[in-house]
Amino acid sequence: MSDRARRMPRRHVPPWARFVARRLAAGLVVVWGTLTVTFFALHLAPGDIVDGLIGPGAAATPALRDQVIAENGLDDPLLVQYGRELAQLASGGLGWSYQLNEPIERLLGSQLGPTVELAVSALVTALVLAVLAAVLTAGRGRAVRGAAGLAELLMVSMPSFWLGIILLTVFSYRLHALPSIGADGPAALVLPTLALALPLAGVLAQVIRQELESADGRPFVLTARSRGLGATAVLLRHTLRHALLPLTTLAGFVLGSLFGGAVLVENIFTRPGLGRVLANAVGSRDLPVVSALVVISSAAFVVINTLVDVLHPLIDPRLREGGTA
Amino acid sequence: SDSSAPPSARNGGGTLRYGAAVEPDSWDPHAASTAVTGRLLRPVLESLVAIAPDGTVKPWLADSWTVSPDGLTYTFTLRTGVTFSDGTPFDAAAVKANFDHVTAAKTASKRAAGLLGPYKETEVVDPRTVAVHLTAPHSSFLGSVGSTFLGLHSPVALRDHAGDLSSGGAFVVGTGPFTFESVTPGQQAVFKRRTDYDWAPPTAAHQGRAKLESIVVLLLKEDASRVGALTSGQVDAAELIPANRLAGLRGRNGVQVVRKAIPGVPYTYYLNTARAPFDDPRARQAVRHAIDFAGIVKGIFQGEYEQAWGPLAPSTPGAEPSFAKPAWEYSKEKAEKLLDEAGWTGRDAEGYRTKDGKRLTAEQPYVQTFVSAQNHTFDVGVQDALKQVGIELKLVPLDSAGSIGRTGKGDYDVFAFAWQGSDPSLLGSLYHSRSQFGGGGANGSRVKDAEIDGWLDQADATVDAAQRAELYRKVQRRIVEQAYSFPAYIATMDVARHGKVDGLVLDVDANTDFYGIGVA
Amino acid sequence: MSTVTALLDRPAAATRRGTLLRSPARLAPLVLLAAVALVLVFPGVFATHAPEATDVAAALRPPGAGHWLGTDQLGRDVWSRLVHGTRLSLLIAVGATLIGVGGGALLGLVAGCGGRHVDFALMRVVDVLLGFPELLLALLVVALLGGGTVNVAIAIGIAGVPNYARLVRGQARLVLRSEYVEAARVLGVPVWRSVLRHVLPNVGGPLVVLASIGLGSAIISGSGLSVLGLGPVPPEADWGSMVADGKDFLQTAWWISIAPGLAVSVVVVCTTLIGRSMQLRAVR
Amino acid sequence: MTTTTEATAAQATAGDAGATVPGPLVRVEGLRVSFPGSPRPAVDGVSLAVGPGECVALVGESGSGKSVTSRSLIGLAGTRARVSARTLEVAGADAAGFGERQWRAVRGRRIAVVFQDALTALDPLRTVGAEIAEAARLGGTAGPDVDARVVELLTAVGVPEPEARRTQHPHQLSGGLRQRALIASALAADAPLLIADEPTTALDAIVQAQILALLGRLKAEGRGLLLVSHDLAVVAQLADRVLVLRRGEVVESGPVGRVLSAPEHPYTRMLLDAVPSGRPPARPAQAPRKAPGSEAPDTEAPDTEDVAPVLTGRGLVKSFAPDGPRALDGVGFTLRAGEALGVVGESGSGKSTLARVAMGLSRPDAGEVLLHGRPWSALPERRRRAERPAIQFVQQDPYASADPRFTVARIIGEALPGLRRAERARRCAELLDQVGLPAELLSRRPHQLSGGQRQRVAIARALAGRPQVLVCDEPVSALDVSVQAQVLELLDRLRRERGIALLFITHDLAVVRQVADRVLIMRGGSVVEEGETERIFEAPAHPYTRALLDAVLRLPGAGGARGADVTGRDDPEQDTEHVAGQDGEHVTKWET
Ligand SMILES: Nc1ncnc2c1ncn2[C@@H]1O[C@H](COP(=O)(O)OP(=O)(O)OP(=O)(O)O)[C@@H](O)[C@H]1O
Ligand SMILES: Nc1ncnc2c1ncn2[C@@H]1O[C@H](COP(=O)(O)OP(=O)(O)OP(=O)(O)O)[C@@H](O)[C@H]1O
Ligand SMILES: [Mg+2]
Ligand SMILES: [Mg+2]
Repeated sequence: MSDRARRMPRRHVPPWARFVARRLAAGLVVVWGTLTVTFFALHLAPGDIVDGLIGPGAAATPALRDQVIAENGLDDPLLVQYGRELAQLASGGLGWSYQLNEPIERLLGSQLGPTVELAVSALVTALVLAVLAAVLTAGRGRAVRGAAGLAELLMVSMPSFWLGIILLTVFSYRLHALPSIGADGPAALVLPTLALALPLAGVLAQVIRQELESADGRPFVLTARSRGLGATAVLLRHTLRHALLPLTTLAGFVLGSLFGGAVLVENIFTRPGLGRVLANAVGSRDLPVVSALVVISSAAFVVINTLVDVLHPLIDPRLREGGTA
Repeated sequence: SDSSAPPSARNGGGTLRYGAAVEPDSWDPHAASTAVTGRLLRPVLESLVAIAPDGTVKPWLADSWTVSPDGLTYTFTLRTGVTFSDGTPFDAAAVKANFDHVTAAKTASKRAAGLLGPYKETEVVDPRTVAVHLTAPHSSFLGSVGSTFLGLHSPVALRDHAGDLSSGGAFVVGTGPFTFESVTPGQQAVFKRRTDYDWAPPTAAHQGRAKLESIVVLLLKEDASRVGALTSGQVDAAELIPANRLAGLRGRNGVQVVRKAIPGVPYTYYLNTARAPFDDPRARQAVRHAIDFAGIVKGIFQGEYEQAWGPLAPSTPGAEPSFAKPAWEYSKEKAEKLLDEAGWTGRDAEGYRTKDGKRLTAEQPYVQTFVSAQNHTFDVGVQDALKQVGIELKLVPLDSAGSIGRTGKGDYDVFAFAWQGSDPSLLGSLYHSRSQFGGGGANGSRVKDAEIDGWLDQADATVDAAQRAELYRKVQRRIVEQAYSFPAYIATMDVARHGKVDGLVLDVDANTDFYGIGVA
Repeated sequence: MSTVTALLDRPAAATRRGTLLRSPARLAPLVLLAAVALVLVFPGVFATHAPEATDVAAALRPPGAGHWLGTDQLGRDVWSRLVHGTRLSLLIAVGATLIGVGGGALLGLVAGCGGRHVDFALMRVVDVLLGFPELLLALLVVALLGGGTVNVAIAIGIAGVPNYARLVRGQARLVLRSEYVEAARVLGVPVWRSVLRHVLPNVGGPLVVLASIGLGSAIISGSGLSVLGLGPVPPEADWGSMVADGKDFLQTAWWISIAPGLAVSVVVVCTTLIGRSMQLRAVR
Repeated sequence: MTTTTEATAAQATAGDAGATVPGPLVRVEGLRVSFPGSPRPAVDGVSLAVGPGECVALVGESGSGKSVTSRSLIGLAGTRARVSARTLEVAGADAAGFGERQWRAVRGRRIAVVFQDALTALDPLRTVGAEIAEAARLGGTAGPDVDARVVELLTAVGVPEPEARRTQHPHQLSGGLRQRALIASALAADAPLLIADEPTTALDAIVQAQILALLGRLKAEGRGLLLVSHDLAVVAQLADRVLVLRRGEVVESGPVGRVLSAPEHPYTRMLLDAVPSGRPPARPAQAPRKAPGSEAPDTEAPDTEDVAPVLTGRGLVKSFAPDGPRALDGVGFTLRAGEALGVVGESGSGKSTLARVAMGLSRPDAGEVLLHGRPWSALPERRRRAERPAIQFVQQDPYASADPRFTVARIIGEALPGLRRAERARRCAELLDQVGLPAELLSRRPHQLSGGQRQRVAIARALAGRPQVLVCDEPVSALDVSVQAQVLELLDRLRRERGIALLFITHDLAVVRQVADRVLIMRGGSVVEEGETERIFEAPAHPYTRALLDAVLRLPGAGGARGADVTGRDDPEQDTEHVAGQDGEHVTKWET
């Protein structure tokens, strides 16, 4: 049916551009949806937001409570508060943290960079490791592949905070080879990157391996081998590309686990980062901060997923003809 | 001998890298709720008075002061020649600006305003004289004024950046020996020496500018990270070393541990006296007898910490001295007997005691993010100990909002927390019938004891130190006698340092005093 | 006979050589999982101590005769806690994975096989879910359903839904274009049945990998949530919270958290191996 | 087992055994290949040798082990295959102990292969140009020359518009184009030995002739050729020696002339007898013969005269890119009950596209298809479903049309809904038997079948639901003549007994002449000629039709039943040209 649609003359907008535009527009709706659910979730959770904001350890007087309530407009009807939140974000500003009493731009400004830095380096490392594991073991004997597979599985099943502590103990405390703390310089990035990347690499490598194994008997692989391609070459030129499809579909999962893992890893390695901010903000129901983070994270997912959907037809030409008809 | 060396040699410089265990929720002590804000900002923000290790009050930015006979007015004569690091001179107006900021609604102070007590207003008598008026006597006022929670910001900063103070860094300007250079949340805070500083309090080990050129405080919340950073030499000193790592650290060459018992209220179990089952003193006493505190303390803290007996840690000025020794005994038999007497004689299928068919159950809400792992483990130990005498202790995990909601309503049987502080007036916030949760206090046992109320009120009103101390001791004895609450253990602040760090001492609050530290 | 045996294709040779060796390798994960299941059903038979019984005099004993896996800081027997923790751990792991895979597969299949508009709308819903930090999602679920292990499993499961959904939908779109699904269409096989017969098994490969990994990460996520007070409530413990509790003792008493950590690994490794060999059996 | 030293030595020999090797390019004695789970070996004691400039052909029954034999020669018999041989020499080296590395040195460079599954043998994610370039690079072509080489190869195998085609992906190519691309990639490395497994199954007669001419030239240049084909005419044209296989064993071998003209083994004789005569079949009188379209009803078949068309196409247009070329450009057709409509034509002319549109699998850009006079192509899929079982399809690519995870039993069983388990198993076995397959295949998966077996499974599946209309896209292209005859006989019987209507796409003119009542000749997306089969074969009107008929190969030999002349026209000159045309260029020209 889309063959027909494609035939319709359109103004000179390339179809992919139209697709991206449509997706980003839908992305706005997605971000709004996420925000809305967040807002009501935090308000519905048992306990009073005010108490969360004031925190324990404070000698909360009724006056202080009233103060915080009035200050943040928490006595307004929920919908009014919701509208205010939306208006705030629509105006482009992220707002003011209830709990930390500082502008959210400042709060996040110093934290976004390190998180992105960590996430990107972990992602790249994970990908490289996963592909490397597949390439180095392709066509090897069962023992080698089995051992590699087992190692990947172990990586996968290890909590990243554990891995972090083990890495720290070995490389930082015992060997003094790498710093355990801070976010300055590439050296400080190595261990946290590994702690995040290894479990992820395990997952990716597993998916690649699975794809490779099921591709093994396909006729086109036979053809490639009949040309004299070795296992590695078949992998790099043919099967890896087939594995790319499920791999890129995992982008969202990857992003999520990078975010989630970052909370713990940032803690252990004493890196600044969004993970920490989020954990604090959720813990204390600091709604403006949570909202800002949710907007950032869901925007990130929208962009990533749009990218993946643009990539898919590039990877697999069979997906280029639209529709299922 | 130290102070006799020429200043240039003494103040050679160097940078201290310090591993802190907690990250402040706010860098404005006037607004903050956590003690750590004060702990880390002491080098920047100074107070009118200084508290000596024995609890006595010494002059600092105030040369002298007088208290009106009715206890309602404190008049301070300020030191001259003091400037804030932004160049603003320190004067009476600056003091007024600070106290007004603490009490301003917009600040939403979580702790400092409470310390000021029945504050009425500040009056600038002349540039060197400032009078603080209270609406009621408040004997702990001077002690409070000495804490960093009431440390003094530059009035210019208060005027121009009131909304930014919480972010820390260069917004926070004080008169202290260090300036606050920068902060990276989740990572570190950097302080730089002020070269023209010359007004250290008499409690300080030396005078003049600080020995350190700069301090880098690394915010290492994970115990393992903090200890690891120390052993691998990435920090020169680290605080709050967990008990289970102390033995290992002591054995290392070059590492030394500086230790001081943390003053204030130890980790304490408060039994809700306002409802069954713990409205019955026999039930409370039974619980106290049933728990092998000594054993649990030894197990969890590997013999590093000791059992506590009194409502205030022995190192707190004003703590009842007799509670340095055992005040009750661990005896399951006694516990069982008391419970039998209280009528909990039945047993159900799971072995818990019952009365009139109702199980002897107690609920303890807790917020896991605010309870340290050790304290949580302690709770679990207590849970099992109580089970052995037939009491079911249910640990109820809540988030902070949920827990505050429940404690505010009194919907719990047991609640446990610690409170750091160096003045016996803490007892007022914990046991006065006025100080209920949600009402500005933390009366965890929901005690309504006329005798205690009376003593506390008297103590607050009196200006005579000896009489005040005796009143607080009475309160403490009464609490133990009634078994309203019972403390678990005496925590210590253990700061480990490498050999090149010298002059590291802990102040009256068991906080590191950065001013005296030098790095070789 | 002077027949020279020529092994012309190496993998074939490997297969033949490995036949004997491989059967036990195939068997091992099954046996291990069966053992775990036994422990789950009859913890009392395997445990040597009561799981919550403290014995402070015996705190932090290393593994040895009296305590096979040592004791923790309250002197509780790690082995017995591990044994009794099996039920909760697997409840969280299996429950969350079932919810995640089930919900995800359903959403993904409907999106992948439905029309363009259905696909677009569903995938945006998935995007919304995806945008949530897991933590927040867990809070929401707990807010709506109350705390407890089951709800934690639900929360973790829901957090997994979008990932599985996207994966399934991507594969489904590919398989739906294949000629064999077309052939099924020609036979008059309804789309949903085609989906069940052709798409689902073909999507299975990556899904099995992810799901078996999901089993372990659910336990681990659970441990993360229990740090926030959302997990099992003491004295109950699952492996995840044991790992979390023991992490401060990794340097001084490694056995407290290594043992449950290994248990997680064993389950993940076994289920993955089984899942994969099932997968491969279907194509070889 | 091989020791390392042996392996290295073997590799060294394989590596530099170039043109200097005087002996055979490949020599195998007593080859035995078996698969676990099969009672009989797939190949049992086959011996053969191919020298430079020589063409050896493997012919024989479908499933007789031809493909497995040829795959074994490059060490790709399959992961679970057990291969043994008394002697195995490749490029002068003893390949008995070859490991993967040594085989790699052989593959592509010393021996190139065109696999039988041409339609699935190219990587679906890469352009055909990239695939050919990859092979060319492995053959030593480097840098900027590669692109030129790709175009040159595509041109050589007769792909029109090679510049445009090389940027396309396999799924955008017609079956014949894919096959030619695959051949091009096998030629790219200039290997001295080429194994071609059914290289022309998807090609029309003209293109086939072109490919055969190309192969003939290669042979003349001194390359060795191992040809696997069920088409005896092709074998006759190219091969020097021929081996006849049956159930994994060589039943007869010898020079091609001798074997084809004076077969000794009864099986060979049977095979030759089964070659379609190319003459009009003696149809039973009651077979419904329709005059096309609106013409007067055929008086000979009064029982069907008022039969309304079951499937009608009108003005069908289809293109795959907004402004791209039209794969269908105004095609119409009418199919009545009991009728067989043959569709022949140039490879890439839109035959498969027409079939897919007719099946309602692809929506036409214009025009419509009616089933029983009611809308069909315009219906939403949901409403078509109920009628689906009545109109069945045999896809051109039997490999791709079967779920790789399914066993044969499930593949066929899918077409038998609602049956009890035992009943279904019985029906499956029965259907397999109808297409000449043993029931033991029921538990196999597609990749464990031979090419012809897969094709028959697809046919069995299409027949399972007792359809009234059967659209077949090259249904017998992979079948040897005897099996092909059996299948065609089956279709004819169904047509007679059940009145099934057949839309039969094929490039094999002999087959179409045997099967079809009427024929559509397609070229470039349009029908260039349409008419009754006999009329078209006797008196082709369009020049393309004439060219097509002229290009048809036929078995040489001593007339009679065996001497097949598909064209039905006596043209001795043509005959000689074909027989002699082994190494001469065979170019057929026509005007449009
Ligand atoms: N991987 C496999 N597993 C089991 N049996 C197989 C496998 N591959 C091929 N066979 C069987 O081996 C026999 C020979 O197959 P082969 O493909 O060589 O036949 P063929 O002569 O090429 O037939 P066709 O002309 O139909 O292509 C067949 O019976 C086939 O079913
Ligand atoms: N999905 C597609 N995208 C683009 N072009 C296509 C697609 N499918 C077919 N074509 C083109 O349409 C034309 C007709 O293809 P079709 O498969 O119908 O040919 P055919 O007559 O069946 O040829 P053959 O005998 O070789 O199988 C060819 O040029 C082919 O390249
Ligand atoms: Mg074959
Ligand atoms: Mg075709």
